[in-house]
Amino acid sequence: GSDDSDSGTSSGSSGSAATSTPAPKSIKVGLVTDIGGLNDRSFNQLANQGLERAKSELGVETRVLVSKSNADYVPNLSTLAQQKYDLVIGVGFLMADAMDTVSSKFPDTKFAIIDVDATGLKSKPANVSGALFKEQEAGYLVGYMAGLYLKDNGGGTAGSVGGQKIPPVDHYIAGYQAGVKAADPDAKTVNAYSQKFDDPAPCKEIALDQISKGAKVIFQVAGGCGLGALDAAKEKSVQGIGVDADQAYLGAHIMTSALKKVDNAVYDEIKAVQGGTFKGGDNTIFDVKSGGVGIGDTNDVGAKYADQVKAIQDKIASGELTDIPNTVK
Amino acid sequence: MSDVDDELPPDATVAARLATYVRAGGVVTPLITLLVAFIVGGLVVLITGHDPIATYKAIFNGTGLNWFFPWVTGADRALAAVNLQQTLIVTTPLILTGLAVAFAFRCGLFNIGGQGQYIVGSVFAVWVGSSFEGMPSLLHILFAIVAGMLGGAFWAGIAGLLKALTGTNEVITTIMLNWIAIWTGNYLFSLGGPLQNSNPTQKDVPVSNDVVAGARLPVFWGDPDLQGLHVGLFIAIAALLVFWVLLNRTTLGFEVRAVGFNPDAAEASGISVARNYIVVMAICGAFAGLAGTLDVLGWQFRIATNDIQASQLGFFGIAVALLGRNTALGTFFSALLFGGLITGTSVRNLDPTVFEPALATNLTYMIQGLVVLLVSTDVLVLYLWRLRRRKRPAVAEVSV
Amino acid sequence: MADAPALELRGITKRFGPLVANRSVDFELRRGEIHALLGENGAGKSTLMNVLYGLHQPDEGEILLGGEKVEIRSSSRAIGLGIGMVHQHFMLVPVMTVAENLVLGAEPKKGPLLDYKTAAARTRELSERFGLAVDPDARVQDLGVGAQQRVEILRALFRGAKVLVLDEPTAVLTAQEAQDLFVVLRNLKAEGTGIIFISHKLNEVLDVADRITVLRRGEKVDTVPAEGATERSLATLMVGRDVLLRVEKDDVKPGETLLSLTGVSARDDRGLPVVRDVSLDVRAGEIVGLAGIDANGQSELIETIMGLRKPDEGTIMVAGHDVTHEGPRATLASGVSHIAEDRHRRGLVLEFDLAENLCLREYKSPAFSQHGFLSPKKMVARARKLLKEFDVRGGAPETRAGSLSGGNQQKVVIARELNADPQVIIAAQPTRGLDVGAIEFVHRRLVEERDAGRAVLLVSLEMEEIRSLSDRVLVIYEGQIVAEMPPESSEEDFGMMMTGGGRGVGKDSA
Amino acid sequence: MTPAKQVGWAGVALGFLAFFIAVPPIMVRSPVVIALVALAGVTAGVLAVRGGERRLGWGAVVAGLIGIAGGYAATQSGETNLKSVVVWGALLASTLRYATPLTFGALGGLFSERSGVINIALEGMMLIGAFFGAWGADVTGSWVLGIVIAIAAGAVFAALHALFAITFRADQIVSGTALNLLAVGITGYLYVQIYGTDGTPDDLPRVPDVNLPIKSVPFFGDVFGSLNLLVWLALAMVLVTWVVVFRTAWGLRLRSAGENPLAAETAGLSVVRTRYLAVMVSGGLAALGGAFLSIGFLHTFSQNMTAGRGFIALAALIFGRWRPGTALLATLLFGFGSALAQALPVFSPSGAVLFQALPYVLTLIAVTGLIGRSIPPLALGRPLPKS
Ligand SMILES: Nc1ncnc2c1ncn2[C@@H]1O[C@H](COP(=O)(O)OP(=O)(O)OP(=O)(O)O)[C@@H](O)[C@H]1O
Ligand SMILES: Nc1ncnc2c1ncn2[C@@H]1O[C@H](COP(=O)(O)OP(=O)(O)OP(=O)(O)O)[C@@H](O)[C@H]1O
Ligand SMILES: [Mg+2]
Ligand SMILES: [Mg+2]
Repeated sequence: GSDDSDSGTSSGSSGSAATSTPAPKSIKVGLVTDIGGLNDRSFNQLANQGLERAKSELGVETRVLVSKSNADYVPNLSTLAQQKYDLVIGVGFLMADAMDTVSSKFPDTKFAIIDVDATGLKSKPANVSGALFKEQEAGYLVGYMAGLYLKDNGGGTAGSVGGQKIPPVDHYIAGYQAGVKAADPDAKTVNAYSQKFDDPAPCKEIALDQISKGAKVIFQVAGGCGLGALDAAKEKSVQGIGVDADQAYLGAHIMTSALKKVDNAVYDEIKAVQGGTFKGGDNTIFDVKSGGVGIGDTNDVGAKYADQVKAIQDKIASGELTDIPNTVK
Repeated sequence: MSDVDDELPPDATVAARLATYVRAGGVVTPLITLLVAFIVGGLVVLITGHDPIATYKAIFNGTGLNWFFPWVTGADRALAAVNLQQTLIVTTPLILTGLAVAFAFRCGLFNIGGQGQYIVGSVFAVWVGSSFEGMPSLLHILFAIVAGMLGGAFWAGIAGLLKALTGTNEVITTIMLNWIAIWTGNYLFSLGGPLQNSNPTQKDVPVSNDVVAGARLPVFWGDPDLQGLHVGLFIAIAALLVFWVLLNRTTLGFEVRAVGFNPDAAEASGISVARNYIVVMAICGAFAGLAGTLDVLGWQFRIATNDIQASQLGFFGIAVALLGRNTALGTFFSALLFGGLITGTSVRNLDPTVFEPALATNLTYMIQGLVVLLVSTDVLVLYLWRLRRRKRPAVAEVSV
Repeated sequence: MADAPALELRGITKRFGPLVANRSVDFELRRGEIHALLGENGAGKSTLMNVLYGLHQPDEGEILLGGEKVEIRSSSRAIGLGIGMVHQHFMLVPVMTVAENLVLGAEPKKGPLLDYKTAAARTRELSERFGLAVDPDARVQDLGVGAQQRVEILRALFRGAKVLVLDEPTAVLTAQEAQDLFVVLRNLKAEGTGIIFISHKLNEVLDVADRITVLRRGEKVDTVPAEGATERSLATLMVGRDVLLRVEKDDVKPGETLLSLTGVSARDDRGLPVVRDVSLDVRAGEIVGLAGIDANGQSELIETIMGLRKPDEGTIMVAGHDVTHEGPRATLASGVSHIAEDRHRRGLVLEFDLAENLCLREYKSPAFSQHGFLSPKKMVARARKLLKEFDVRGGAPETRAGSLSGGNQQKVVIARELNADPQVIIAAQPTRGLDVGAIEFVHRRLVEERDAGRAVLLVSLEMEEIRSLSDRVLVIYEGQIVAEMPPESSEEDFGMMMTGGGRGVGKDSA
Repeated sequence: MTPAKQVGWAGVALGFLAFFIAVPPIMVRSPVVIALVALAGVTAGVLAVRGGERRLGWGAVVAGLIGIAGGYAATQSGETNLKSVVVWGALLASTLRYATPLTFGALGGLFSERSGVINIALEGMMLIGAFFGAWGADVTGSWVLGIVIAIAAGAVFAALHALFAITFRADQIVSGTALNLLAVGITGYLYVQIYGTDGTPDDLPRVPDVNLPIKSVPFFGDVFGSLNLLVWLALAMVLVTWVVVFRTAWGLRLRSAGENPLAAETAGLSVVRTRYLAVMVSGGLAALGGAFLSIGFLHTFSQNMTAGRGFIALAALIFGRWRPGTALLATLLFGFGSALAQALPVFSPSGAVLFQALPYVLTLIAVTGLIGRSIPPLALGRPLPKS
């Protein structure tokens, strides 16, 4: 019984909130990470940052549940739903099935899931919002910068190190390679997957290998493993490109980073729920235009090309530049 | 009773060693072992600035074992029920991976390959479980279980075969087989891999097909949709029984124990040691394979490549078996204990203000390590034993 | 104090739990004396010496060296005090060379490195000085027992032993080798070394010792001068009563051949040939003794017969069946019983209870299992019967085999093996480590089995046992049967054959 | 070497030659030539089997078959692909990096096992070294001190193994397993407690590379031109270990403790002390391997970052028959497998995951096949009998 009255009041108030935006309503938001954990220096961490921001700026009550294994997904999601959290956010495409199950069980709770197409969920739940990113656009931007750099330095190779061959990774890499080619049609690209997201050693070996074969830029798309790739760049004094979060803090060898603003996505979803604009059964696309993906801080080398890249960014935002590939051949 | 330590010949097999400890300490030893492990763990918690009692209490409540307390009522009780279901879901494979280690120990073998066998078993199970749609449910489940057990048996059998034929140390081979299983499994479900799902909307996801509804194990407690407790628990308990009967009431078990205690004597009485190594490893693999099968059919329903790299249940089996002293009952209780530790330290149950869950996970490892370390000697108990004997003057002096 | 004894033990008591291995033992060794220590198995001789060498700490009593009280907490202390010991079981590192073994613990060095050249040179020097021939660069694992014995003695001398303890040094030696050893001992004695000499062989003791101390059940009985003592008087001191070990048996009436080996050859674990072209027959109703010095291929020969070791060549027939490549199970099934030479290693599963041990051969037979399921009740019932029949004391069917005393363990093995109604019995060292009563029991049973028409192959290192039980004796040397002799042949003749005298080749001098 | 043995080894060599000539720089493109060479290897193997060298002979047969398979695959793949995979210089440099932690681990294991103590806890000791190396370098700001602290931590942790294995006479495999779990727990706990969610700092002091003025020398420049100091140290340690174990008095004592502890004891040595020292040296060396990972190579610590390398080191030790030189070869074999696995995906991206299993398959084959049963120190795993 209490379920109904709860959701009744919340939907009622959100209706009015849509028009008048009074003082933010205090809602409860739960976040369930995937097994990467909170310090993955990647999207779990970013999601948590978004949550923290919402907590301080929007005054929402938050709780984070870290999944230690896939056995935790369903209980974690459903525990938060049962405890009447207004919004439960799941992170990562591996949680898709669990999200599907739990959201169908709790039709009155709102769910959001990062990196999953909500319309593709098996039971087509109407209370799940998917947050999808056009990683290829970010990849294109950093690739473009890499290509410009190569061109200025007598051409050469742009390397990339992926974790596993999965969609978000390939989006980045495909965009990156296209960007490189666009800036310097003579440049070559190499790519390899480490098959791991946690152990930095294989990524570093791959990067070293690419560097030994002439790569002058290394783009990592492999989470914690990729830090090894960037370390190789540092060691061999070539340019490194970070991923997801802004990894400029790693040192002056980081030319720039391809950003995937999971924090913004989380923040936006929370804000939408609070503001009553939450829309289930559909996806929110985060792209250059919406500021959901982009390019991070640049080092001295990258700064030279910032304007040119900015121009490209504008072109993408304005829809002038489309059909950036999202699959790696 | 003479001092257990002096009874042991220096080249005693692991099986003989543990048998001696069981004789010496009975049920008291594992309990003291546990107590010490938890005290040491608590000290670590204390030293690093947390409250050990509150931590342990929170962990305990997280296991759902408080469900058994009649004074826990209302929402707490509902939560406890859910937690207990999760604990038992984890206990189920732990029992089986524990048996996979225990059975090998009884034959004098150290099976570190439970993880690989678990993976191979689950791969077979998910393949059978997600194919053959429309098969009668019971038949389908049985089919999947048999397939999973055979898969595990095959994988462990390799180590048994190599040990039997070339004398290669099973510790090394099972470790290698673990890694090979992990990577082969990853390959099978990776993009373009032979067992990657055929669902068009998921063609970009490195995950298997779903186990069809008919091949899923019925849930008997909790919400079937929200990972309630499936009947696999009973299958695991039945496996404990099988383990006991096999070991103590069959000629095969007789051989296994004889080989475990003294392979030379066994061989001299006509028992084929090599054959036993192969058979025993295969049975161990079947247990571990069943663990993977029950997980797949009971709640997991699919395997993603990341699941394979992240799973640790096979390794936990070592601690389960050792703490349980390789006995059926002991294995059950230690599986329950570790199942409880795993769920109890999960973030869902452990309030981060009491104790940071990331720390708690590592605390579990530490406690596990301490338990195994203490079991490896039962040093404490032996020590107390000797102390007591020293205090008590020699009762009667016997001349040679 | 020049006239103080080289060594004095006063009131040494050593307990192992409730067992008192030494009770208030006094012992004195003079300079330049060979002092024999006598006693039955388990009398506490080795224990006393281990106390002296620092391997055990005495519960009571004190040790005086040259009149000075000393505490010996470790063997390095003992070595430092000039005590050397040659142990009953050799204490050498098989994979290392003689020189390395010799210098272990007092290595000559060149800078930080081991100076192997000096080590070898000193070995050679010492070996020449005392007439103990060894090759410094040979690996110990390739040496015969006699040579290993010499290495042990050299090792003690290398460390400057003034008091030398030899624990049953002649047990593994032939009569001739023993005589050679005695020459060395007399030389050492002349140089002033005090020697404690342990042996079970009364004639040797009378031959070489100056004084003799007898232990019985951990207590010192007496110390007597060798002069005037006789074997009989010593035996009485040792056992506490008159003894005469004599096995009564009827004349032999051999029947058909039950065990037959033709041209059997086999290798040891390292792949070296140890059994060479052995042919032998054992007929129903006879006991054939296989005499030989330890490690001349006896163990491997038995393993080959039992199917535990694959022969390179030859055939093995049991009661007309060819079991050469059949493996242990089929060999047992064809009617062979095997009293293993090491009951702890091959004979028993110590962690099993007696009922299980007694079923080790037959657990698969329908009498004890159906469709692969055991029936413990039947196993226990049978065990109860056998334990009574074979007079196993201190054990019920549920008792763990490991908790029985050695003699009773041996009875369990014998009960199981004889109850299998065998045609052929292979008895390897069936009385090793047993007391007099138990030995009598085992001997009586073996003779009974022979009289019942079974073929018995008796393998033993004890010449006394071989001679008193066997109807025929085969001598094995370096894996070959070198002679067949009647049991009445003299000890010297046996010794000659057992050392290769029959072939004129010495193994250790090589 | 008996003639059969020579034939056997020749067969093994021919098998590998068949593969070798198919790849750059030689790149024979004719499958027939490859097949002929490999078949010669197989034939030699069969001959060796006939001559009584069964295991080696079969090893040669297997090598020949691998040669055919690998060589044929090479002739069928594009030259560009081949050239990009088989760049011997890069491949071998990578091999050395993969092998270095394993070499330290295997040498550590050698000390312990030669003294009679099974060391399955190498994995844990490496992990301890990896963490304390990083932590030490971080707090002291010096990689030298980081290494020192790693070694000390490894030795202390190993002392725990010694305490249980030697003093308490525990089953050494079981207590080793326990230590591995404990190491994961301890390092994970400290890592989370000290570094929280930020991870180790990014300016962690690094063990420097040794840059030799041979950069321009073909091949050698690529392989040895700029290796990490610890790689060189690992190679040096192989020699040092050999000298210590086989040429010094302490080495003699160490080996005697592992072969016949009672003999050592009666020679007046303290087996307990020798074994303690050996196990602690073992811990120090294994920790050095871990430190190479954290501050020599990757410049970060992550939880459970040794990822099974300790076990591989142990396998290498066994495969190498408890001798430093052969153990090094074994680690190089494994390192080569890993390096190759990393390079092979060029051929088949979908099979890329499968290639990851390559080093483990190689180790498995190596441990069981070719070399045959290695005979461990006689007293390995046996506690000293109580007196
Ligand atoms: N370490 C030990 N722990 C317990 N009991 C022991 C130990 N060593 C010896 N004993 C026991 O002490 C007694 C004396 O043994 P000891 O070895 O001294 O006899 P021994 O006179 O040397 O006999 P043998 O002639 O057979 O060598 C035996 O009963 C033996 O079982
Ligand atoms: N290592 C040991 N530790 C503890 N007790 C021992 C040890 N060795 C012997 N004993 C005990 O000492 C007693 C005599 O042992 P021992 O081995 O001398 O028996 P035994 O003389 O071989 O047997 P039996 O008297 O039947 O011939 C037994 O009660 C045995 O349990
Ligand atoms: Mg003795
Ligand atoms: Mg005795």
